[in-house]
Amino acid sequence: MFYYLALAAALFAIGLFGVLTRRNVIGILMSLELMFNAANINFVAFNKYIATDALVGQMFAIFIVVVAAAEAVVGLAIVLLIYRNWRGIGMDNVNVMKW
Amino acid sequence: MQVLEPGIVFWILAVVILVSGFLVVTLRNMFHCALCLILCLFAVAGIYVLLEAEFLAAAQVLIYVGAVAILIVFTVMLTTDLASESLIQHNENATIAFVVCALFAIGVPYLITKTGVWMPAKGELISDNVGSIGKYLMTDFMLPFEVVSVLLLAALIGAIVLARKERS
Amino acid sequence: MEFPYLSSLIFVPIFGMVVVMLLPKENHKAIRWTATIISLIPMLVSFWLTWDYFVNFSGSAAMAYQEGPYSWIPSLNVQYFLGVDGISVPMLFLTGLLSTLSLLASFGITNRVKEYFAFFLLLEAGMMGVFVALDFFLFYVFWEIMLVPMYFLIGVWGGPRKEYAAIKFFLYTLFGSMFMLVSILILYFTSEPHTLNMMTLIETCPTLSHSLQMVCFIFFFIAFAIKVPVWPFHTWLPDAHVEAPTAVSVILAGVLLKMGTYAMLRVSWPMFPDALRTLSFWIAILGVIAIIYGALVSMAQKDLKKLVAYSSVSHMGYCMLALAAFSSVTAIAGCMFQMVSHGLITGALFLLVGVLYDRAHTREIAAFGGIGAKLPVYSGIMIFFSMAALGLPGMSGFVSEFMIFVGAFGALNKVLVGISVLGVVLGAAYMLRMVQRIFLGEFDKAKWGGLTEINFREIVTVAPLMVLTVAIGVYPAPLSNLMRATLENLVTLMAR
Amino acid sequence: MTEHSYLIALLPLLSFLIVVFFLRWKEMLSAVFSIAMILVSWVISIIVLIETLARHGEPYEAYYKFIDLVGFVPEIGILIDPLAAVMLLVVTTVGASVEIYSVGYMHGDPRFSRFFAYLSLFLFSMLGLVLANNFFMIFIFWELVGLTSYLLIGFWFEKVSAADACQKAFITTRIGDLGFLVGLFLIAVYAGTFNYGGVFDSISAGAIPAGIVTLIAIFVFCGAVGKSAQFPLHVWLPDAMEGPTPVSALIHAATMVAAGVYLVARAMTVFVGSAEASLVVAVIGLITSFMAATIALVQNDIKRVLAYSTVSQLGYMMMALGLYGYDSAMGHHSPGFYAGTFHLMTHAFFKGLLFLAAGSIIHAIHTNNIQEMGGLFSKLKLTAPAFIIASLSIAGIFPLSGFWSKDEIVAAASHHPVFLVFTLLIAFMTAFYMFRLCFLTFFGEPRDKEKYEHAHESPKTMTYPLVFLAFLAIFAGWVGLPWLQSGFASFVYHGEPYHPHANWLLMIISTVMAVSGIGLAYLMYYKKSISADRVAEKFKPLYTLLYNKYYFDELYDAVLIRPVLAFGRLMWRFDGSVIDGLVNGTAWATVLWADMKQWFDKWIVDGAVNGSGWIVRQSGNIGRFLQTGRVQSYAFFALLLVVLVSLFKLEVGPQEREAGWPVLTILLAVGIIFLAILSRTIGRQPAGQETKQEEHV
Amino acid sequence: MEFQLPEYNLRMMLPEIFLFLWALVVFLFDLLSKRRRESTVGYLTLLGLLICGGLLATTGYGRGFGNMFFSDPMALFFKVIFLGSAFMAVGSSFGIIKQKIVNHRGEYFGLIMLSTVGMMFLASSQELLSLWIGLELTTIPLFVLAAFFKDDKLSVEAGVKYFVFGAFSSALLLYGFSFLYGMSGTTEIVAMKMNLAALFIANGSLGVVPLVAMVMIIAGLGFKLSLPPFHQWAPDVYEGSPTPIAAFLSVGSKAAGLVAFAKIFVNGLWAFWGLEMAPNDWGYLTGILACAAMIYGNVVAIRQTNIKRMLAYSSIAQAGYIMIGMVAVNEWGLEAVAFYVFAYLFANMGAFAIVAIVEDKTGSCQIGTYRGLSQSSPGLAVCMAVFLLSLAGIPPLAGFLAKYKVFAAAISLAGQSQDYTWLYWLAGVGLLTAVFSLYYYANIIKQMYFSAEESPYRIKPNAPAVMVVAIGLIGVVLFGIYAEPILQFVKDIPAATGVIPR
Repeated sequence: MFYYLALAAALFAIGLFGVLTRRNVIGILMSLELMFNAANINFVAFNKYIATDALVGQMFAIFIVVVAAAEAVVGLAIVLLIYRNWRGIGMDNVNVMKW
Repeated sequence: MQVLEPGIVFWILAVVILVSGFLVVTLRNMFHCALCLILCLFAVAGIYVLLEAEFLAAAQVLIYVGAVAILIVFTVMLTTDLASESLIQHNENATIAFVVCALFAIGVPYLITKTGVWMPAKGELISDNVGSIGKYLMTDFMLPFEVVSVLLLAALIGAIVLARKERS
Repeated sequence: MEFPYLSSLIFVPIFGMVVVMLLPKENHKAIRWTATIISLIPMLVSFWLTWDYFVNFSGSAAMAYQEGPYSWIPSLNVQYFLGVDGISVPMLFLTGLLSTLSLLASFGITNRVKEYFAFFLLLEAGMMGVFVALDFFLFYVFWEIMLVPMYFLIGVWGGPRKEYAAIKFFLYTLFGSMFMLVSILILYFTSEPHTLNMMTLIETCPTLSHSLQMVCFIFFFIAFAIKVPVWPFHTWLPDAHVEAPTAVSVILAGVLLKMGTYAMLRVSWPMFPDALRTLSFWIAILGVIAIIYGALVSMAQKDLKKLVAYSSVSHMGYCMLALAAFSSVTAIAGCMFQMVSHGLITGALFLLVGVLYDRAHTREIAAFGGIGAKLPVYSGIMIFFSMAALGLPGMSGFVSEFMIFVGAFGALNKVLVGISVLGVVLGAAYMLRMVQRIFLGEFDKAKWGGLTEINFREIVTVAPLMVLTVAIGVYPAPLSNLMRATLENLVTLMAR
Repeated sequence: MTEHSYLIALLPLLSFLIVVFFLRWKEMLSAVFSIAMILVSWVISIIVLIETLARHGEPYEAYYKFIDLVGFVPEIGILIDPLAAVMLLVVTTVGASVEIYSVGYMHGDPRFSRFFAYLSLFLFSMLGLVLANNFFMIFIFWELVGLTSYLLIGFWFEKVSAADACQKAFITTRIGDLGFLVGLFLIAVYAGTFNYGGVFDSISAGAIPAGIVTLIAIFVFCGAVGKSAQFPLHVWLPDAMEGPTPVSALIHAATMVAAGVYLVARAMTVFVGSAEASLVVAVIGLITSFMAATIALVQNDIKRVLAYSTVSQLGYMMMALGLYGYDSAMGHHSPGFYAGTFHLMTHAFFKGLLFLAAGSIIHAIHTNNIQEMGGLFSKLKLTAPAFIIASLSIAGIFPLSGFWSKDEIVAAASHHPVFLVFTLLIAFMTAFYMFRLCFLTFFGEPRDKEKYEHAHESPKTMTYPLVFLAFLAIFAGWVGLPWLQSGFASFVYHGEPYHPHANWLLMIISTVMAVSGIGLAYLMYYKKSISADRVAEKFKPLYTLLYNKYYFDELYDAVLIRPVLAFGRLMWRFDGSVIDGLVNGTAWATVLWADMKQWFDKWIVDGAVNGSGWIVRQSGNIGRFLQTGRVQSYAFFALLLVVLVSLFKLEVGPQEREAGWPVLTILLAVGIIFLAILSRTIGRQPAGQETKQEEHV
Repeated sequence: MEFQLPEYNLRMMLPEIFLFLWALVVFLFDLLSKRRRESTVGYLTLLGLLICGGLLATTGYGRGFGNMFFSDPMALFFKVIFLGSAFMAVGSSFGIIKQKIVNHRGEYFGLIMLSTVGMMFLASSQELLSLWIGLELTTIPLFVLAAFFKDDKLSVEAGVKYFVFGAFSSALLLYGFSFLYGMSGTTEIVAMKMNLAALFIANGSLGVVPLVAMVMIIAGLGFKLSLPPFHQWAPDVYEGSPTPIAAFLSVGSKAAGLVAFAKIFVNGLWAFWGLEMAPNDWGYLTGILACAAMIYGNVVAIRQTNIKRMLAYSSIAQAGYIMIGMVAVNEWGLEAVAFYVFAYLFANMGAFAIVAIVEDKTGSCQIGTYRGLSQSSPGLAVCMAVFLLSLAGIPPLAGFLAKYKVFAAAISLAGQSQDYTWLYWLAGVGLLTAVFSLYYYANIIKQMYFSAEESPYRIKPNAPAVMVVAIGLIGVVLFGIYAEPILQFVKDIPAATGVIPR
């Protein structure tokens, strides 16, 4: 089980890195998907090795997949908006408001 | 807790996941990134299979790979003139962020092995994967299931509202 | 059930505020008179209360005219509980009187009249509430309610630096109130059963541990000291007083400052006798510093109103000195006298400064000279109150200062009190310098030839204060008899 | 009538109120009313005196409680004993004379009515002071007297000198009153009452420690020092001559300044209880007397000479009382008390007369400077003899009243050689400067022809009081003739009645001193056989010192007034900057903190945009670390925190958590800031990015 | 395969179902009416929310769908708050739907309703999965709503920032949840509590894995609550998004986050962070965050020139105050939180409504716009002043009572146990920063009242906006003076969620 958790942690860290560093919104979106997947791996692994009496972890993962998809849809719609407004999708541009 | 040595398949999948995941966040060409993402998600589905979550693996392939990733690819192609360009794709946080994330990646597993206190496993996992998931969806998790459908509706409407070009 | 006199003190002004708000905005005359006439009701009630208390209740220290405790917010044990005793009655009297006089003095306001009078009545309600509340929560609520109209009154109708002064006043006082709130909560949770009833807490609080008493005492002290204001917390006062319109200065000096000392007497002094014993010396030192310091700073002032403002610091220093001498009935009575008399005298001084300012449009002392020749009546009244302020016998200020000194001399370090007596001379010095530079000397006819004498309305606003100042100065026995039983009881409580 | 003696004080008060509120516009009526009231008072006080005589000096006391509290019961009441009865008569007599006199003197003044109102108020206060039966009440009237003195000195307040003088008088006497106040507190604390009888009883019974008695005595004496213009608080009295002359006569010669002496006489039991304090009184009195006499030798302003003369004479009385107290404390008999009070009475008459006469002179010639007078005797047929009679009286020439009282003071000092020498010296100087005055004023050639020509005798309202007082100046002293069986001494006394006897030797010596003083003045200023200028030239430094009144005013100005004012200003500045600064400091720091971000953003970043270099750009990045507008940075910092906390939690076990909490907070804060700065400085900086900011802001 | 269908108890979730259906009705109506009847849609929405509120009264307490749906006092109370904030947000939206949102009015209102449905589910959940899904249903429509002005760069920026943060926090939350699940083997909060307690007893320790989970969850929810350092999206998003949405975010979404927080920590983790592990770690952490929120929010708000940003920082600070109550886990704590949110609802929604009104008229959110408002529109100015004073906690307004309860909670706990004396400091920080807060609230009052010249704008607000302001005013004043019924109701909350007073 540990290996799965470690894998998930690494994947999560990679996603994190992406969210923090990507310069465009789609990149961020993709990194977020990685993070969700990392959580999913955790859930499934725990389900397999600890909470074996029910498939709650897997259920959770399925819902995460679905919701992540929904989120991705909205995110991509926003990406389109950004593209229309800024003619580009770099996050650096999206900082009109500050302090 | 006993550390179960996983098989070779796991290692292959893990390497694929990590490498492709890393590429997703580092490659400069967004289109390539999207392709790597698809690869990564496939590999995760493989992990699910290893973990005896066949239904989940199928859902992963269908929803993620089939829908989300393709959607992303489309969006990339729709929006990015920079799909093929090679701009620097990381901002100034990169160095520190890398350190931190590396720390995270090492730290969490370290923590887990070092001080993890786990409940003993409650026997074998239920074998009838697809069937029980169906049952759960109809019984215990019926309400979240319904709510998720509402959520999907909301996301749908929202996406339409946002993505639609206004006649003005 | 008896007629709720005390509630009427609070709610009649609020009712008046509503009435004023309903009047048409342009009809200044109606607004002014409505407000003034409505304020007559609490004034008369407070007068009647004073008389009735004197006749019927002054013999015992118990709370009179109690209303409640009625449950207000049962889940917080908050009660609507009013009552008065010998220390609140004079304050009510003062509040009622000064409110009406200030309203009368506000007839010169021409800008946003409606809001002004509405806020003023709200202010009056808040002040009355503080003096009659016997529930901590209620007390705190009134304490805070007052800040809001005050903030507006200074901020909208004030002088050139009104915004600064208003927010400074608001922030300072709120800062203090926060300490009070903490202390109230601590008391609430340490009392068993939990209660916010001041009377009960006065009974139970002395059993608290010494350290807890100290904490609560200091917190309360900070809250009240800012209001008084005691020396290092006083810097809001000159700004607020100087920038506020005349009538508001009167209320500030006449009533608001007294809330601090009143609250000390009502709340923190009898509740924490141990802490009081430990700290009384330091309080006395603060009082002495305030006396001397306020007087010295007054002497350096070039602005007439600022001078009067700083003189308040000095005069309230006497109160602190008296409060430090908690074991002496004389000193505490002196404190009460000083509160009343400072309210009368400084209120009148602010009114008079306002009269001069209305005509001359400056308050710079150096700009005047020899006004006495041109405005004999005004000068006479002003000199009268200057004399009262410097503690001339025959006027209330003397009686109070004398009592404070006598009491403090017996109860405190004699050298300390001896030093504070210097304040008497310094007080004479700054007041007389002011009088000399404004009223005496050569008259600049070209510059001030156009000044007009104080008019009838203005005399009416000042005359009652004059009468009372002299009355208390000549025959203080009724006032002291009014308070005696309460004060003796208080002193025994504080000496526990 | 004695039980209604409060009327003596209240009638002038009534007159004050009536004049202020009703008769202000009717000048003559207000004057007449005031005079009528004081005359009634005068009559009553005569009756009271007679009744007191009839009671053989038995005191009469009545009072009500001013305030009734535990441990503090001041009273308001009256006490009629011989001393009070005599003083009442003196005050009403001089007061009535002065009021009548003022009708002429103040004629035509725009504030004529007000003058009478003030005079009435003063008389009320003074009479109240005399009537008082306790220390508290005497203090009240004591202060009121000060107030009225203030008002009357500043009566012509348009004159800057008058305005200054009244302020000076008030504050200086208030310094003395400060001591009096402390004395009162001591009395209150140790005796528990203010009533004379009560206090004296507890002192006699030894209920108050001896040291405290001394303190009380000295502090009470402080009040007397201020009011009676004793050294070192004498500086106000000469300046007080800026007031109208009737005021000088009434207040600053006959009554108010005598209140100090009256107080000491009243509190004599206290002084008797402490030899040290009595000695202090005596010494202060002597110093004052001598110093003032020397100053009076060289002054040129007629009223100032009289003022210093007053100071000197008051010092005389003080000394007498002090010596009495000392002697009594030592167990000796002394005529001091009798002498002091007796001189108090006679002095009131002749000094009042002197001032009124001087006022008449000034009225006639419109100057105060004696160097501009001369030869006025022929012009002022009534004033001049009156003035000379008074001068003779004050010089102590037989058989005028001054002779008898002064003689008793000399007698009181006779057991103390030093005092005796100085006493006689002062007597000599008194005679000299008084006759210097007389000769320069009335005799010789007029030095200012023009003024001389216009001089004329004063109206009858002014001269009749002069005549009346001159009569008193001659005969008032006769009530104290040493041969009388029941004279003044057996009526007004402290402790045991004192029976004076004629001491011929002393009488002769003092008369010789007086006559020689007159003679010297005659030689210098009438015969001019000794040149005054030459003498002045010869003792130039001394002359200058005396002429400038020992530089007391300058000294006080430099040592007291300026420092206090400067200190006041310093405090004010302290108030504005330090205290306000401290208290506002928190608020200020808060705003500063809020500003910092903005400042960095607006200023440094703009600077960077304008191309001011790499370093500035880097600092700008440091400043922008909190709210950059970039969503990823936000997330990043949040994450940093998470990691940091996790790491921290790893390191600190459950046991140390208690201690860990503040450390954690600090670590968090430092960590966030540090990492933020690092991230921004190390991170790559894409070109062309800086220019795109703040379009919409 | 045997099916044991759970008892649905649909009656219990009637309001949610109704609201969902009503949202569909609004969508359809807008479509069918060819998007012409702009006000009607709005009124329809208001009506729906009202009816939903009415239905809420019929539900009663109980559970449905197995362990998925609980109707307890806490849920009920917060549902009222959600509905109220939605109602007031909708009411103050009439200006912008006339002017700015031309094409998607139905969607605008429908999404608000769907988001509200999400909040209501969240409030009723006792299980991590449904809780998370409720949270997602709350936020996903809000992403869209924040970016609803599609041509406005600010709005889009707000949308994207909110989206990135929302998704990011959601991922963190999930990762944390996964560990909780792994530790306890269940997702039901109560069972989780039991399992963890058993595990603790068995092993004598839980290691640090729960800490990792806890930190992750606090971070995830911290974003929702905009607690520093997770707050930084808030000012930007508030400034950019449509004003009613900002208001809805600041109250509704925040309240949702609070409910989640209360459920997970107070209800879930409190019990097993028992005496042995006291003082509880999440309490410390949250306390620190609350401190940071109060200090940072209040201080930075002082220098804002845009009123929406100022209110954003103010809401950060208010979150800090609320968290004081959350940390003080005794019989006062949760009550205080609930009442605070209740009072905050009226004051903040009212203030935002006025901001929206002014923005509709002037097109500006700069504080300078408010100069002299008291003379041109005295009513608005008075209301604004009352709201701001309530936010500052001046009696006798509801905001004061709320602050009083919060501080009372902290102080009472601090007095009870040595381990909690640090709560004194927390309360102290809160009180002091409350003084700071007055500075910027008073600044707006100053602009409105103290300036001599009159504002050039004569504002005639539309009826629904007036209604919202009136509701706010009545709520703030009424519940300041007579809050007893609410307080009585609130009293049941801690008991129902299983908090054991100590």
